[in-house]
Amino acid sequence: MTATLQRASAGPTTRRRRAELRRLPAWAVAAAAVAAAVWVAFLADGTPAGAAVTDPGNFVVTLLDAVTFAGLLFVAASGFTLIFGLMRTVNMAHGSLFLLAAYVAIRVQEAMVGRSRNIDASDVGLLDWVVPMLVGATVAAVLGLVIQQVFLQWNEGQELRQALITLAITVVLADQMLREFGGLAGRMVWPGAVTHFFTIMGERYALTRVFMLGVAVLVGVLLWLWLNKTSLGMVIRAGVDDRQMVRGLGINIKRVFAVTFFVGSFLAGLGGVLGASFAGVAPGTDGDWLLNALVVVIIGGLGSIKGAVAGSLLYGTVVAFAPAYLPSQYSFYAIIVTFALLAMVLAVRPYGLFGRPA
Amino acid sequence: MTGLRRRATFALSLATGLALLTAGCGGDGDDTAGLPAEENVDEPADAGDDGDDGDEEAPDASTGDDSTVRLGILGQCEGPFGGFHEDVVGGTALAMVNHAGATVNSTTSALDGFSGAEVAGTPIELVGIGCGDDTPDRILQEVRRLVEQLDANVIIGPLSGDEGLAIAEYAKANPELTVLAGISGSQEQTLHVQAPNYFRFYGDGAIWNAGLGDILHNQEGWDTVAVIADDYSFGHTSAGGFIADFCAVGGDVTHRVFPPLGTTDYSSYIAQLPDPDEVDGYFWAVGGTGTQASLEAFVNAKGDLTGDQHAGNLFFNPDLAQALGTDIAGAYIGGFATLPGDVQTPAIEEYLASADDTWETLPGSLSGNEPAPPSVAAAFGFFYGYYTAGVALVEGLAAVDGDISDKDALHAAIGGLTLELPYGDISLDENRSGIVDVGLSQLAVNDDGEIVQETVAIVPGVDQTFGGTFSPDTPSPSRDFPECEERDLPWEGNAIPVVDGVPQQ
Amino acid sequence: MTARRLLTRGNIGLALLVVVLLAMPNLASAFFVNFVLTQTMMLGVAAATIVFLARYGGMVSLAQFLLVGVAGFMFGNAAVEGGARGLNLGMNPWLAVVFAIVITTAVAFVLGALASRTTGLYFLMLTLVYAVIGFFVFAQIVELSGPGGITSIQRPDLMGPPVRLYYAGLVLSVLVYLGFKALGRATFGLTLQGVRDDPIRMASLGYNVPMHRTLAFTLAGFVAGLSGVLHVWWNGQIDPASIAIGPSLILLIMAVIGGISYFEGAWLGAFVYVLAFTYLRDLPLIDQIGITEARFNTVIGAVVLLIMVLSPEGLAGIAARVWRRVNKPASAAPTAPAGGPSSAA
Amino acid sequence: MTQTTPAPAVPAIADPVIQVRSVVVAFGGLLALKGIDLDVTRGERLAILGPNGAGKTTLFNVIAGDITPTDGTVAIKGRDCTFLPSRHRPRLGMARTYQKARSFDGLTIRENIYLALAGHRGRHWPLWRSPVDRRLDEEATEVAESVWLGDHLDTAAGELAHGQKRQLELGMAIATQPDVMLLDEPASGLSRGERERLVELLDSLAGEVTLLLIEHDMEVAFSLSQRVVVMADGAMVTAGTPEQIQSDPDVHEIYLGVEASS
Repeated sequence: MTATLQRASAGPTTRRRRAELRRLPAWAVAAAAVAAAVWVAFLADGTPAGAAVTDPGNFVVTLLDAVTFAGLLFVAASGFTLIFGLMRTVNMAHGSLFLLAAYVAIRVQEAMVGRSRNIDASDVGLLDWVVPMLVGATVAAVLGLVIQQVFLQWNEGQELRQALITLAITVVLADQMLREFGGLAGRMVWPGAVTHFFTIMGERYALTRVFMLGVAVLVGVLLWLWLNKTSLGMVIRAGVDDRQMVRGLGINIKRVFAVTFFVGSFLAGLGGVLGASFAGVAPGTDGDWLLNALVVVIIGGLGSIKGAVAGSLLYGTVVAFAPAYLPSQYSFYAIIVTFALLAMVLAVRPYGLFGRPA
Repeated sequence: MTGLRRRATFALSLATGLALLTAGCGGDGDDTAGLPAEENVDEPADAGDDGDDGDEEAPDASTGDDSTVRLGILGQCEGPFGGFHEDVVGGTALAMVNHAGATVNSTTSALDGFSGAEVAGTPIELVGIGCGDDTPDRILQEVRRLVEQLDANVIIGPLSGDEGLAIAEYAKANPELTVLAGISGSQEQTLHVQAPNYFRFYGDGAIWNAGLGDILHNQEGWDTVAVIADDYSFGHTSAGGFIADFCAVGGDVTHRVFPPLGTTDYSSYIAQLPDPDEVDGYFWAVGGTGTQASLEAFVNAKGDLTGDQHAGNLFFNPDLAQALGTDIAGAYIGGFATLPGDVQTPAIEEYLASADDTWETLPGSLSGNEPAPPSVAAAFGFFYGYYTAGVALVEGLAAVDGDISDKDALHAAIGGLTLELPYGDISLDENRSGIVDVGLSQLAVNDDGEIVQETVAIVPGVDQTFGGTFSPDTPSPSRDFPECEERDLPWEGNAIPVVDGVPQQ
Repeated sequence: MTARRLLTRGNIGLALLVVVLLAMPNLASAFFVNFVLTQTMMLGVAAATIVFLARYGGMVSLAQFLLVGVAGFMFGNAAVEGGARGLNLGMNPWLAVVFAIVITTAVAFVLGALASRTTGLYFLMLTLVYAVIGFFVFAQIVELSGPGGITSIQRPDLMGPPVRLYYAGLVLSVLVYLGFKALGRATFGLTLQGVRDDPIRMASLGYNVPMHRTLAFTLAGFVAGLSGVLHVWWNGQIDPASIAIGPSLILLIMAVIGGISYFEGAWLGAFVYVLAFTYLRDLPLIDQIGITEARFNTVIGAVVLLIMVLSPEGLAGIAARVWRRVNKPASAAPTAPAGGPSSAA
Repeated sequence: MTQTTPAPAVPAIADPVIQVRSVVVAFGGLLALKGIDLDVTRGERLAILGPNGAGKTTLFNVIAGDITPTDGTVAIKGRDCTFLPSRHRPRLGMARTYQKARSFDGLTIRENIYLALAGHRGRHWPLWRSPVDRRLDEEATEVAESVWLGDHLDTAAGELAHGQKRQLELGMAIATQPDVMLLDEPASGLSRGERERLVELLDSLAGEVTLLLIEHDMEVAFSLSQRVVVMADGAMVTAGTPEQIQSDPDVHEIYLGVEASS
C-alpha cells in the first residue's frame, strides 16, 4: 500500500506539469498582451503613430479613441447580451433595430431643425438631439416588443428556431428600410453644445467623442441601477443566473420577458442613434453593427453585462490601436488583428471572458 | 427510422422535379435534336464539337433571329445604388423615345419600359431588366438570365465598376452579344479586357478627376497633397486618376491612406494623414457612410475643413457630407459622370425638357424615390450614362442600316461613332472606352448661406490613359499604383472655364 | 446488404430522380439546365454541408459559404496564369483543384478547431463572425483576392461545355448525398451524433469531443471546397463580395427552406431558391401585389419567416409530415428529431 | 496518510483502485467538497449515502474526471489522474452512469451501446462501416439483452421510458466490461420490480468489478454494498458496513432525519 501511495504521491511533479500545460493558452495570451504593450510603448517606430514613449500624444489620442469607441460598442451590444442572458434568444434583428432607430431619429431631427441638408451643429440644440434619440429608440423598442410578442413569445426555448426567425425578420426589415429610406448615407448631427474641441498632450480632440462616452456611461449606470436596485431588475438578473429559479418563483415570466425585450431593443435603438451621430448610417450598417455586437459578446461572454463592458473595451482597443501601431505597410491588415483577438479569447475561454456554457 | 421521411421527401422532390421539367421546357415543342444544354454559351458556338447535326433552330431561337434588337438593361435594384434603378432604366428609355420613336408604357414609371422603338426598320424590343445588387456574381446571374433565358442580343449596363469587369468578361466569351456599358467606372473593363463587343460611351472612375491636378497645382499652387480613399477598386481608381493628373503636371503625392471598407471609426486612419501645415492640401475619395465619418474624424483631429486645402471626388459634396461647413467654399470637386449639373445650354435644356415631356413624374433616387419631375433624374449622371448608351445603340443601328446579322460590322460601326450629346460629344478610344468632356466644380456659398456645388471648368477630350500613365500593360490602380510621375497630359491647360453655368468657349 | 434491402422505396425514388436528372439536358431548355439545375446542384452540395453539421453534429454553421469562396479563390490563384490579378501560379487546372481543396480543408480544420469547444447558438454566432471576417480578410489581402476579385478563371477543357458542368454537379451531388447518408450509420457519423446529443457523456465514454467537432467541420469544409471549385468554374470569377455575408445567409436560408435536418432538403431548398430567384418575377401580375424583383429579399425573408413559424423542419419536413399522415395506419412513425440541432444547444 | 484522515473508521485496505486525497472543490465561493479522502479497494462495493447537496455527485464527477478539483489529488489504479480529462478514464477500465440518464436520444439503443463499445476500443474515426462494426453490433445486441432491452434494439433512446433509460445507461456502463463502475443513483425513479431486477443484475457482475454507487434508496444501497460511506455538507461523516450504518444513531439523525423532513 505504501508503494502505491508513493506512486500516487509521486504525482505532484507530473501534476504541476499538467497544470501548467493546461494554463498554456493563458500564458500565451498573457505573453501576447505583454508583447503588444511593449511594442506599443517602445518599439513601434515606423508605425503611423510611433512608439508611445517618443510620441505620447498619439498614444493618448489612440487610447481615447479606443475608450470612446468602446462606449458606443457597449451601448450597441448591451441590449443584445441582456436579451440573450435572460431569454437565450439570439436576436439577429438587433442590427435592424439599430438602423431603424437611426433612420427615424434622423427624420425627426430634420423635422425639428427644419431642414434636411446642411444642418450645422450650431443649429442643433440639445433637445434637437435628445428628443430624436428617444423617439428613435422608442420606435425600435416597440418594434422589438412586437417581434417578441408575435414571433418569439410562443416558441420560447427553441433557440435555433428563434435565431432563424429573427434572421428572416432582418432580411425583410433591411429590404423595407432600403425602400423607405433609400440607399444613401444618413447622419444625425451632434448638438452644437458639445461640438467643441480641447487639447490634450498637444493633440486636438473632439468633445463629441467624450460626450458619446458620457452617454454610454450614463446608459451603463442606469442599466446597472435598474438591474440591481429595482425588483424587476433583480428578477431579470436572477433569471440570467438561473432561469429555472425565476420560473419557480411564480413571477409572471411573460411580462418579464416582454420588458426585457423592450429594454434590449431600446438599447439597440440608443446605440443606433449614437452610431448615426458618430459615423452615419446606410444600408448595410445593420449588418456591421450586428457583427460588432456579436464580436463584443463573443469576447465578453454572452449574457453578461460585465462581459459587454470588457468585450467593448478589448474590441475598441484593437480597432483603435491596430491601424495606428501596425507597421505602416501592414496597416491594411488591421482587421485581421480582430480575428486574432477572437481566436485568443476563444482558445482560453470558449464561452467568452465572463460567459458560462449554456 | 428515417426511411419514411426519406421516401416522402423523395416523392416531393420527384414531383417538383417533374412539374418543373414541364415548366422549364417552356412553350417550344419542336424536336430538339442533340443536347440543347450543350450549347456552349461560354465559348463561340462555332468553335467546337457541334454543328454536325445541323438542327434547325435551338429552342427559343436563342442564336438566330437577327431581325429584332432584343434589348436587356442591367440596373441595380438592391445594394448601395438600389435607389437608382428607375433612373438608369429611364435613361435608356428616353434615348429610345428621343431617337428611335418609342413611347413609354407608363408616364409615372420607367420600369414599365417602352414600345415602338425602331431604327432603320429594325425594331428594338425591351426583353427584360436585370436587377443587380452591386456584386459581380449577381450581375452575372442577371445577364445570363437576360441572354440565355430571355434571348437578349444587346445589353445596356451595368452600373458599377466591379460589375462592369464581370460583364466585359462575359461579353468577351459571348462574341455574338453587343454590350453598351452604363456608367460602370472600372478601368480594366475596357483597358484590359478589350472585348470587341463591349463599348462604354462614358468615362471611367479615374477620368472623373482629370483636370483637377492641373487646376490645383497650376492655379491654386498646391505642390504636395495627401490622398485618402476607400480601400477597394473604386477608391483606388478614383484616387489613381487624381494622382495621375496631379503628378503629371508636377505635383507630389506625399501620403496615401486607404481605410478599409466597413471602417466605422476613421480616427486611426485620419491620424495617418499629415497635419494641415505639412501639406498643401488633401484629396478625398471616401464614399458611403465613410464620407461623413472620415471628414468628421478629420475635423475632430486636425481642424476645420477649409476650401483652400481640400478637394475630392464626387463623394466630397454637401449633399453627402454634413461636416462640410461654410469654410469649405472654394474647394474643388472632380467631375461626376461628366455631368456639370448647373450648366445650361440650349442642348441641355432641350434634353431635360424631353424628359419632362416623356413622363409626368419619375421616382428617381435624387427625389428619394418619390415622384418628381423627370428632369431631376435626367440631370444626373446615372440617368445620363444609360442615355448615352441608348443613343449609341440607335446610332450604331442606323449606321449599319438596321442590319444586325453581321456582328462585326455592327461592332465596327458602334466603335466608330461620335455622339453629339447635350453634355458634350463622346467618341471611343481604341479600347472602346469613351473620350469625354469632364466637368469640374467648386463648392460655394449661395444666397441662402448654404453650400452648393458650382461648375467652374469643363475639361475636353479626356481619355483613360492619362497621357500613358495607364495602358493595357499597366496593373489596375491600387494602393501603390500609379506612382507619382510627371508627364504630358493632352488636356493640360485646355480647361474651358465656366462662369455662372455658361461655358466660356 | 442484400439486394432486397437495396430495393426500398426511397432508393427507387432516388434512382428514378437521378435518371430524370440525367435526361434533363434532353428535356429542358439550355438555360434551365445550365443555369437553374447546375446552380441547384452546386449550392445543394454546399447547403448539404450545413445540413451535415446541423443534423449529425448539432452545429449550425454560417461559415460554409466562406469555405466555398476559399476554394474558389484558391483555384483562381492557382490556375490563372499571366493575369493582372491574384497570385497567378499558373498550375495545371487539376493540380489547382487539389491545391484549392487542400487549402480549404486546412482552413476548415483551423476554424473548426477554434470553434470546437462551443456549441449551439455560440457556434452559430461564431461562424457568422467567421463569415464576416473571412470577407474582410479577402477584401484586405489583395494579393490573394485580386485586387477586386480574380476574373477570367477558365475551367479545365474536360469541363468545357456547360452541360458537363451540370453532370459534374449531379455526380457530386449524388456522391455527397449518399456519402453523408452512409456516414450517418458509420462510426464517425454515430460518434458525431453522440457528440450532438450529449458531449459530456461522449467524453466519459472515451471520445475526444472537440476533435470530433473539428474533424466534422473539416469534412464539411472539404465538401464545401468541392462545391466551391464547381462554383468558380461555373461563374468564371470570384471576388470578395462573392463571400460577403449576403451569400452566406442565402446558403443557410436554402438549408432552412429545404429543411435543415434533411439532406434532401439541401437540394430542395437550393432548387426552390434558384427557381424563385429566376422565375418569380416572370409570373404574370406578380408586381401588382407589390412583389417586384427589387423586393425579392422581402419575399425570401417572408418565406423563411413563414417556414420557421409554421414548420421549422422546412419543406422536406412538411412533406414528411404529409406522408406520415397519408400512411398513418401503416405505422406509428417516430417523430423526427425536430429542430434536432437546437436541442443540443 | 490514513492517520491524517479526518474521516474515521476507514479500514486499512489492500490494492486500492481509487484513491482520493484531500479533494476540495469550490464553485465560486461555495465549497462543494471540503477535503475528501477515500480509498476503494479492488472488487469492493461501496455505497455513498447522503442528503441532497452533500457533494456525492461532485465527488463522482471528480473521480470520473468531469470536474478538476480545486485542490487535492485523485489516483486510479495507482496513477495520478487529477488532471486527466474524463475521456481517458475508459482506458483505465472505468465506466460511469449519470444521475440524470444521459443517453443519446437521437440514436437507437443498439447505437447507444455501440458507442460505448467503440469508445472503449478506441474505434472513433472510421468513415464507413466494416465487419468490425458488425461484430460490435452483435456485442451491443448481447449487452442490450442482458439489460432486458433486447426487444427495443432499434428504438430511439429518446422514446424510452424512464426505467428503460436507466437500463440503457447501465448497459452502456457494463458494455465495456469495466473493472471500476461508478453508478450515480441507478435505482432512482425505478419501480419496485425494476429495482429488484437492477439489484439482480448488479449482483450478477463478476466479483472483481469495483462498484462505487450513490444511492438514495437504502434498500438498494445496503443490499448491494459491502461498505457504506455517509457524506453531508461536502464532508465525509462516517463509514462502515451496512449493518453498522443502519444502526448508527448519528446517521439516522443527519441523514435519515434530514431526508425524512425534506
